[in-house]
Amino acid sequence: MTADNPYIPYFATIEDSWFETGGDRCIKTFKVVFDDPAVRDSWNHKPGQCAMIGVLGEGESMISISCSPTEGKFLRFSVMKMGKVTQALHKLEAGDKMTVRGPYGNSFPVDDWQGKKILTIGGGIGQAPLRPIVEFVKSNREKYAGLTMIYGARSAGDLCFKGEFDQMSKRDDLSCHLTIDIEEEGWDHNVGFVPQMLLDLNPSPENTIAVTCGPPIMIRFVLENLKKLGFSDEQVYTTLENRMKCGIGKCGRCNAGCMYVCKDGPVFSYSVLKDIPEAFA
Amino acid sequence: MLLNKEKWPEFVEKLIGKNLWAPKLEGEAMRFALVAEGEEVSLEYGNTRVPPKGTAFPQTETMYRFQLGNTDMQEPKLEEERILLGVRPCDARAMAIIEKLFRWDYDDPYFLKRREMLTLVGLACNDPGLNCFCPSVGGAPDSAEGLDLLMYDLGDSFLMESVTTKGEALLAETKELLTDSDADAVKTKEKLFADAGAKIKRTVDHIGIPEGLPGLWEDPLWRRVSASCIGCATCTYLCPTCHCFDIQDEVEGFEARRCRMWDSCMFEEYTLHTSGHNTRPTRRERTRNRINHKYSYYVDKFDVIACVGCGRCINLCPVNIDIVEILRQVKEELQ
Amino acid sequence: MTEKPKIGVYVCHCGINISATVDVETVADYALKLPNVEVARTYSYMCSDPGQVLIKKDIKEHGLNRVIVASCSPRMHEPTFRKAIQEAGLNPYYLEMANIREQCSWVHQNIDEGTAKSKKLVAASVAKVRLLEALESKEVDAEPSALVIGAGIAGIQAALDIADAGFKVYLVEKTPSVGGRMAQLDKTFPTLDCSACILTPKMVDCASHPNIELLSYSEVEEIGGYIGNFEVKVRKKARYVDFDKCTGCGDCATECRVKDRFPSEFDQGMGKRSAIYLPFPQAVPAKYTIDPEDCLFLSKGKCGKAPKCAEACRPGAINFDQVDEIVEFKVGAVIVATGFDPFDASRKPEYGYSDYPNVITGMEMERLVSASGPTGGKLKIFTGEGEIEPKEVAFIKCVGSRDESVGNVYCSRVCCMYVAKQAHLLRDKLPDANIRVYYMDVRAFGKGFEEFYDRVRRENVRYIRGNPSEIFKRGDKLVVKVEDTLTATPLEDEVDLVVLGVGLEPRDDMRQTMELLRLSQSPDRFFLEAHPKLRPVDTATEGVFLAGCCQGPKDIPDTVAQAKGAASSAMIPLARGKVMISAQVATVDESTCRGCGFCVNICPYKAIELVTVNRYGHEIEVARVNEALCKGCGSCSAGCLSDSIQPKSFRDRQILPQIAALGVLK
Amino acid sequence: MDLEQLRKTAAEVVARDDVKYLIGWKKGSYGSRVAPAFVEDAASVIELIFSPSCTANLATYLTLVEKTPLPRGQETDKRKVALMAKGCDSRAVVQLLVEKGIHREDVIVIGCPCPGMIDQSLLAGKYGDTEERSEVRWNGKDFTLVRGGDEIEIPRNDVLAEKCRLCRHPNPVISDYLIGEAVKEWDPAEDSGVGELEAKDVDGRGDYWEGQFSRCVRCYSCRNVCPLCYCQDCILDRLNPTWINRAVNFSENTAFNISRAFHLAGRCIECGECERVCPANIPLGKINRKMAREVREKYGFEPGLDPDAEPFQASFKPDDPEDFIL
Amino acid sequence: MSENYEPNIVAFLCNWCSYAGADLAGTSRVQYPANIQVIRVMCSGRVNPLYVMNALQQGADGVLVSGCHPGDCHYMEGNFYARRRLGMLKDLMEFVGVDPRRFHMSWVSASEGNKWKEVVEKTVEDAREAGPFEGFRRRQIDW
Repeated sequence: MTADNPYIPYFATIEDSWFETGGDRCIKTFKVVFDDPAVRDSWNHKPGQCAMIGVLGEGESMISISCSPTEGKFLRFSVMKMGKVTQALHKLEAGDKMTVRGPYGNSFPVDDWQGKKILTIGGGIGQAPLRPIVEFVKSNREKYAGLTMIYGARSAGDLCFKGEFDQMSKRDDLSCHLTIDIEEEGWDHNVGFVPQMLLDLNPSPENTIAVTCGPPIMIRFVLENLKKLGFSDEQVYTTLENRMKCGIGKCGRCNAGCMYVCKDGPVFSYSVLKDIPEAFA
Repeated sequence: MLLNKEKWPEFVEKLIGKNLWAPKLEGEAMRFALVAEGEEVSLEYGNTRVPPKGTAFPQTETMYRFQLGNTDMQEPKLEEERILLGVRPCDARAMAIIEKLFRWDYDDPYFLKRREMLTLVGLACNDPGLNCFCPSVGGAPDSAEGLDLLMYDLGDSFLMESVTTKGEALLAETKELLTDSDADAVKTKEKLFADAGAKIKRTVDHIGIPEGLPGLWEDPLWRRVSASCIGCATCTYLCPTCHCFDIQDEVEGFEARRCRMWDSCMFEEYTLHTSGHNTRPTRRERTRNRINHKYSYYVDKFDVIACVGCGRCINLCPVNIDIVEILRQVKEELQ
Repeated sequence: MTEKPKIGVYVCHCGINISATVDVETVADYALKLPNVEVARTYSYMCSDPGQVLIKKDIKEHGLNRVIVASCSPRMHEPTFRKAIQEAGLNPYYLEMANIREQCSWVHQNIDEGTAKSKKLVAASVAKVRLLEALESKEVDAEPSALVIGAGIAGIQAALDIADAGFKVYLVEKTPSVGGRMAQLDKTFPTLDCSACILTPKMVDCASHPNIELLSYSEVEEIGGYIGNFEVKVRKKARYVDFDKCTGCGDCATECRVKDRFPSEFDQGMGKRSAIYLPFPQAVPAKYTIDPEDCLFLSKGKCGKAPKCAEACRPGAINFDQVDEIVEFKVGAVIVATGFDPFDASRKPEYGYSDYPNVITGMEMERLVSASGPTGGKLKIFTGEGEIEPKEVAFIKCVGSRDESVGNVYCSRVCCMYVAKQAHLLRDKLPDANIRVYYMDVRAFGKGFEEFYDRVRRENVRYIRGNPSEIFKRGDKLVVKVEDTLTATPLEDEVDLVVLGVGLEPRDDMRQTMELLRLSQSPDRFFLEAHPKLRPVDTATEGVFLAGCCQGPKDIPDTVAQAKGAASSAMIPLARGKVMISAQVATVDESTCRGCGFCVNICPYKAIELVTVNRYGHEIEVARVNEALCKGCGSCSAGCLSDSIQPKSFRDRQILPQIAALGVLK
Repeated sequence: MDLEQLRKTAAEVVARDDVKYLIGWKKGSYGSRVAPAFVEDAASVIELIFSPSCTANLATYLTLVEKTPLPRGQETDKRKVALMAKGCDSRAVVQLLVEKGIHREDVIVIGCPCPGMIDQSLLAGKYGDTEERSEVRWNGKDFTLVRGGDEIEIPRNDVLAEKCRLCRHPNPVISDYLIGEAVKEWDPAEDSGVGELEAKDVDGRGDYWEGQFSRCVRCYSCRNVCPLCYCQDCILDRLNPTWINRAVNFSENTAFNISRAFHLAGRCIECGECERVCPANIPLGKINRKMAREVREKYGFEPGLDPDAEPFQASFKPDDPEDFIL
Repeated sequence: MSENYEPNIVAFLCNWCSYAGADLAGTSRVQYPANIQVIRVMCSGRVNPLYVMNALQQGADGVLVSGCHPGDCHYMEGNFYARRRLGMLKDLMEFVGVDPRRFHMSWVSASEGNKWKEVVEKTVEDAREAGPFEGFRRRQIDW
């Protein structure tokens, strides 16, 4: 991504990579560092932003940056194995290079949220875009009134960042709640769907911002339930994901109504989103 | 300035050395192509089937080349300056309209560089086509928007009016073939092109449409107008304002390139997510998006309708899906 | 979980077989630069134990997950290397071989060309191996029974061995009796024991063995299925004699209206039989058969007032209404023991076999000297003028063998010895006769052969080195025109009897068997074994084995040995009760299949069917593969317009990169 | 054509409970164009027409039904679809039956014997085009163009579509209802287009097709309009494996067109739709007709006539020609 | 056509007959041109005719497909399908201007090592006469 050509990516080297989950659509997390020190220094993303990452010869894919800038001079991406590009990404290991351009899109207004309680509600791979908020709030804990996380997946094996949750659950300045869809052996957290767990926890909407991301069906029920709990549209945020190619508002496909997800999004307040046709298509 | 038609061959001849592209008959198809011989240039073309947008936004272009396992990337040398002769006003307007998108926040280097190197010499339409409706969407048979130089066919001669400095320069270079224009010529021109405008029968009343369209989201009209759609890209590929593209990597041995090529919102895969989820799963949603994009979203973002009324999508739709007719129904529903 | 492909490339010198015309080091250096190649090595013999250890060690130390061996044909050592990488913990299908020996170093002399080609072949293998998938072989039950086709000595022996091991055997014989060619022989070389004496007990055994179902006068019509599960259809031809009622008394044959009118097949046409006949006295089963072409009643519809055989048969076994019967059964393995045909001597017209009755073949000689033969063992020769006892006898060897003019380049292996044996037998019967043998070479290679040949020569049998060019008649004598090549003397040798030492040829009906079992022929037109040295009884079709002369000319001990070998190989799946079915079968991508059924039509094994599935609430038809029936040929795939059916390991997405590598890399 | 009978039959058909809709033709938006009509109720049958402008092959819509995920519990609409079908259209139906693209019980064929259709571009080229609605009619031997009160007689061969000049089956080969009487078949003209190309040498043909395929914009209208291109997921769109690149240039365009022509060999029923819809004027019909002729003459097979035929590409004869084999 | 032009041939051989025949040629040390590179498939029926087009597009100057003689197919019918499909393809390719000398099909059995040599020589010679394939080769366009 040079000054005069936004389509040309930077190279970044994978410092570490690991599998978060298994199965056909497994999720692999990459920790990458830009090769060019100048890029490393100038790169500045905000929680919620995305980057186009890719493998030369295979293509690029828009992936949310799953770390907070407060964590250090590296980037993290959690990638689910789906199509041609993500399959190629999954074949990379520490020492291999990937291409990165960005950061793209808007971000969560974490500065505006100062002094508020933050509630994240994630499902499956949807926790990846929420993780930067969690990390950002953790590193600026004093500026926020609270941090509650609800996170669920189909089974224990499908939960991302499991180790981090285990660590966090030991802290008393935040609370995290894990759930899986179906009972399984050795699981000592909640069993049930995320939207139900949200109702059960019954968080107060008072001075709270709720951020959700996950499969479309989960988001739909979470939004309904947040409403039931008394959250106003302005208190609810989510991020969208559509098919993208350019990442910079040119190629045309990612629009939901008149909103280009790559530029106007991916973060939307529900107060905006509810009027966008196609947003929940 | 005036160019007597007797001097036309000389005029063309003069431009040939400067990388001249003009409508040319290839097989049975009239299209913009590099001119090698003066007589190849046709003026009897109504309009080309494929618009000249490809001169700034080629159907396929290499973004950069690289070798597998190597971090060097070579950007292609973009083509040299060229002159497009005989561009219709609608197509020139379209260039100006899509330029807004290619400048939106991020400058698109490929489009902008190519565009910069083009000199567009327009030819006003004396005899608009069957399905032309440019006046309805802000154009005219003699609109100069987006052009560098506009020629008016006055019968025996062309009246040449420069629009930009590029156009002026071109006139200066050919000035020995030109004579000064006079009041008569201007009068003839005005009369001719008022007549030309009057010949256009098809109209779109777009008032209220940009604001109204999103409200018709679930209207049954979308199913109705898309029922016969076969999902091809004729309407979009031949549209001078359609600008969507796909990016693909192509590999041969160890050599590879990343390139982009036109894409169409009428294709099923256009919005098909690898998960199998499709935000616009049927032709109904895709047709709705096409109309909305042109007549609402683009207006919302760039304050101009992304349709220049060239009529190509009507002329060439295999199943007679007619945007004027669709917009008439939209209007009807809105009222 | 997809891993990063880590490829090891192993280039074999094969002694100097490869390295003489391929610069193997250059190939390995080149391979190392290809994407995902972690290790590239050369070794003198990759297939050797240390070679395999090298690969296994690298798999462990370098974490390799794909292996390419650039060496000989995969038809040779693919199983070897599959097994090797499996032992190192890799899936055996993560192997690709580049054939740089049979299809490179051995066929190109220029080292630059050989090296360049090897590089490309390795690059194509790299392109493919990265995309190979792990496959799991499946086991299915094997039917604990075998089919043996042909009941000559090979078939009989194989059947007895398998039956003795406790498995059911279906022994199918085309002619009315078991015994085959061996039953026609008189004495056997070099021991001179009587052929009938040693064979007859085995014939009886195989008919009475509780585990053997003998289907004589029967032909295999169809064989479907696969190893462990062959489905066999056999036609039992109508004998027109009730099998159970016939006592074998022979009254019918004696009474037959066309008694002793037809040349006896068993006696090489020198003896005669009736329309209802027993091929030879010791025939097993000892049941009579009516030849429908010879029988007046069956061919003309009328035999006097009534067929006399039926009248003569006291048990009432004659049944003219009998029809062919189809028997179906399943077996786990098949042994082909269809034997040979003696060379047709009329194809060498210069020897006058068709013209002179006193030019006979070795097979005819066997019948002539046999005590049970048409002459009762007496040497009577019809010369045209009458019956004589020959005084001057010439044997000619290599008739129809080692002879390009008749298309048989091979040596028939038995003629040298049977000619020697017959010369010996003649000497016994005609102590005063002059006997000579015309030969090109004498090949007495077997146990006791050379000794026997010595003995015969000492018995005043002259061996003359020369290949006769012509035989013609002069007066009442036959003239053998020949050049004695040892003395360079042209001879015109006048004799009473010429015995042609005809060779062995593939059976004229072997095409049928080939099509039945998908067998191939070697250049000599006999059945092709899977490997000439290491798998001499196996065929390319798994579960099908060869025994006896159908695979190539052999004498009786070799035939019996091979029959025993085939039997023990065939018993492996029967004894295990399970067989592995190939993992390289076709698989359907149901999300793209359009259910047109082209593949169903194409599949020769009926392994594909259309099934209805639910796709997002819609009932749609898609193809589905029965993996046990699929043989992985891939014809379905090339005929699939949506590319939805793909043979594993040979998928389009694995082959197209190979094409690209071969095309693009110069 | 008896429009009364057509509309009466159509009304009867769409009134049935087991019929989803009828696909036919209605007047188009300008000139003498017609457009596909999807008639769901008896009241709408009045818009149905059948005229020499009904050149398109509506059978393509039989397989264009979009199968988007159904909400749980909702069942597929299993009602039949009725289709107005000319000779060529009916052959597409038959070929679809052979290939199980549709099932016989799911379709009602309203056979429309076809006296020959016009080529709109020939008509526009020779007689001008107009925005006003106009109409072309059969007048027994030739055509009549009715425009603004004028009636213009047009010699049949001036505007007859190429596929109709070469047509061998103008009457429906399959139908549940037949509208009017079967037309008298005419002798198909010689395919001079294919013949001219065959007369060239191989390089000449290469040059010719290079000129044509270079213009292809890969809009896929040829594929999408083809009644026999009905794969859910065309192999030419796929990325893994990539048969052809998405790039639009002579190489990929040629590969695209060869692939398509090959897939249609022995399946193409010569309705000429690919050529009609091509915005780049590529004479695709020439390739398909050439292949159809090879299949007919060398292999003795003509697709789309017998619903019980074995599909050409999924069968063989032991004596198929093999003169090309070394 | 350049003087040093060496055609690049891609060949698809069935495992049971032609590949074995080519192996036999090797075992018999029969010499033939090195221009041919073999891709082994289980049956000639596996050869998707579009492979031929793909090979030409990707840099081959000639393509050969070889299988068992009719009636000898290890899979009973695969070569019959191959024959029909590739016969059609050959007609099509010729019609769109691909020199017929660039594509051959042959029947070579496991015992025909010498025939394999002849087939290779013919294929290479024909491709040599036809010259480097320029037609719709991918690399020629836009690269």
